[in-house]
Amino acid sequence: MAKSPGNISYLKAVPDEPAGDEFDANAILQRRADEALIIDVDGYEGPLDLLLTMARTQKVDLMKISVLHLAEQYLEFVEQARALRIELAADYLVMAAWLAFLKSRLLLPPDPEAEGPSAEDMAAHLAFQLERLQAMRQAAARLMGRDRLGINRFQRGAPESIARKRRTQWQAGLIDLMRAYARLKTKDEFRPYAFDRQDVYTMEQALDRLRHLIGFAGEWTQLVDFLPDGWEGQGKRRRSATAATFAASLELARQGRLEIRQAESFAPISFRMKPTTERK
Amino acid sequence: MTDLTHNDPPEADDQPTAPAFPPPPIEEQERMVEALLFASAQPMSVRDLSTRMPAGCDPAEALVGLRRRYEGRGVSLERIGDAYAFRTASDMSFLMQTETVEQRRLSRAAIETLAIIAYHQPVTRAEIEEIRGVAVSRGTLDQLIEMEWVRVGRRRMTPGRPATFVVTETFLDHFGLESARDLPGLSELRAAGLLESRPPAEGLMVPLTPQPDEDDEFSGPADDLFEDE
Amino acid sequence: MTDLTHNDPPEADDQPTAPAFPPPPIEEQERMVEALLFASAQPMSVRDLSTRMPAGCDPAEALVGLRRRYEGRGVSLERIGDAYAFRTASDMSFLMQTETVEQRRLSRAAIETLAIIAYHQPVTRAEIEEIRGVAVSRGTLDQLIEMEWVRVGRRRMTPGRPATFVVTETFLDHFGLESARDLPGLSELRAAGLLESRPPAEGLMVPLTPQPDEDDEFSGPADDLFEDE
Repeated sequence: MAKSPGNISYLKAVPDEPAGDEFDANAILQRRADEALIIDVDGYEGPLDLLLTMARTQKVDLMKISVLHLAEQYLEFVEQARALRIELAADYLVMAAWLAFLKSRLLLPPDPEAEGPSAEDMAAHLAFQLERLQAMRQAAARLMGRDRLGINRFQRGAPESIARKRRTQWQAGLIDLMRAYARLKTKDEFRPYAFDRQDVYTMEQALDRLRHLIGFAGEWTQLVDFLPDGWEGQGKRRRSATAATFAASLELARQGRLEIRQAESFAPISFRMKPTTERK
Repeated sequence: MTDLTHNDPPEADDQPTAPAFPPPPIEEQERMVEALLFASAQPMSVRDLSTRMPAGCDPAEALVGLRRRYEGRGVSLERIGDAYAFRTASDMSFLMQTETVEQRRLSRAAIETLAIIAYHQPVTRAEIEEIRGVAVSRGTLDQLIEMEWVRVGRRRMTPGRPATFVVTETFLDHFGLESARDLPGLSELRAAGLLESRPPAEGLMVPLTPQPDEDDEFSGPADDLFEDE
Repeated sequence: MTDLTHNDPPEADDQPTAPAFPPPPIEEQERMVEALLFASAQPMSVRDLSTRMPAGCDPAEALVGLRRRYEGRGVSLERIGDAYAFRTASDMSFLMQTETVEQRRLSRAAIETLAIIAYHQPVTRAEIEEIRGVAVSRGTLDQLIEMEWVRVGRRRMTPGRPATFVVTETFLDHFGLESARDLPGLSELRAAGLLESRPPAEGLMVPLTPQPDEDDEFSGPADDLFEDE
């Protein structure tokens, strides 16, 4: 862009730089700065930032700036931008409208009927805002200039890590032990296998045997004859086998495959296969 | 930073009220604090220390003696908010080129936003925008939060319950501040009235328009500005 | 760095020939060494130190003074090979670990296995499995052994010579028993309401598996507990 923005004398490239003394160099710098500004309004952080930059060209304490003059400067800037067909962001235009209003209020004699803040209040608040923004910028600079960690101050280069040990403490009391054992013993009562398997003849075993043998027992045959080899003697083994066989016979009778007969109490028990003709 | 008091005695809830053994002598406690703080790169609070030390110890008292011992040394015992850490003395920085940590570049907006949060905390986003005269982009705050220099504080009890922002202990550590009260020039700024909550009168607000790329609920100058906590 | 030109006093890293400025006082050099060693991630040799310090400094001498200064402190200046570093004093190492104690209940498998061993010791794994009716995982026994509540006893003089398990003194301590004989018997369990009152299976008195070689007519809490080593 070769267009010169003309005589916008208040704009400077770097807000913090004091105005140069040499006339020529300054003029060139000034023009470049003006171009840069107009072309890149985005370089300013909004209208307040631009106003602050303008205010600082007044070279007075911010609290004593002429808000009227500032408003005029800003409005002139907006006009110049328009003349150069540069589109300004909406907020710059809103600010321009507000400043135009402020300017008119400042120029006219105060209207005693008017409501709301006086023009002086508005101007004072704008000055306050500019001063506050300026103060925050200076504070930011002072903050960044402090002795910073990792730049001027350092933490321990080889920190020693804290070892984390996890220890598990198992909880179990005598009562837990007793309960566990009691549970096992209670379970045992329903699980005769658990002890002395050798002397127990189970109903399952007896059922298997009976199912197989009953086919051959067309005639009444005594229970003892069904006892397996090695279980017909006396004592625990015989009692277990007898009980299991009897229980198995009851099961088969319930299924309708076998008949049971006993002449009288304590008389021998006999079985035979249920005749097929009577089956339904 | 809600509470910057210290000197809290060892937390009662962690300490058995009547320790079975008398606590170690204070010189020994100083050694323990010295070892613990030396070992840790991060600041440790009195509470952190006391949970690590034997019952009945008084790390706050040990810290007083230890701090004195390191006065004028090549490393100093710094207080950072409620916590303490050893840091190299700042006048030794000229020796430390090799240790210098590459700092993340912060935009001008980020630096200004950080300063505003530090000096005005707790401060809402709308207030930051009012001070800067420009909308604060989400990314700026995100960056400061990600760096753990800023965190979200309590919500304001005003319409909309806006979140506030405050600076963190990491911020204090980074800038070598004992507390947010020690920010440079804080009292002068306050005396000049520049940190005051000055409610802008009606029609007096300098206009502020939202950035178009901003998705959130930003609604121009909010009416909840300048509320005191 | 092949060419050792001087005339640049602060940079003459190897040959401090006639420095332009007198070296800093030794106390200041101590501070420098202190800061450098503190901030360094690695131990530093005298040579490392002298390249970082101003010309004319004598880090070796500063180290002597600094080392003395840290004698008996919570951290000490240690020599590691030909380099130096700060380390936590060795008697402070207990502070450098946090132990979290986790209370956990024994699994059902573990407590049952333990109960069987306590009541039936010495007992083989096969016997435990027979009583529990399920396989005992290696992990369960390992856990009990690791807890030092169970140890391996003598081997059975039966085919395969299986190992037996017995309970330990630690077990007795934990459960407040003088001997395994003090374990409450079945009648006491029943009196305590822990066993249902139906007629007990005579299981407790019955040998688990026939042990032809061993005349262990098992008689409740065994008589032969704590076989001598």
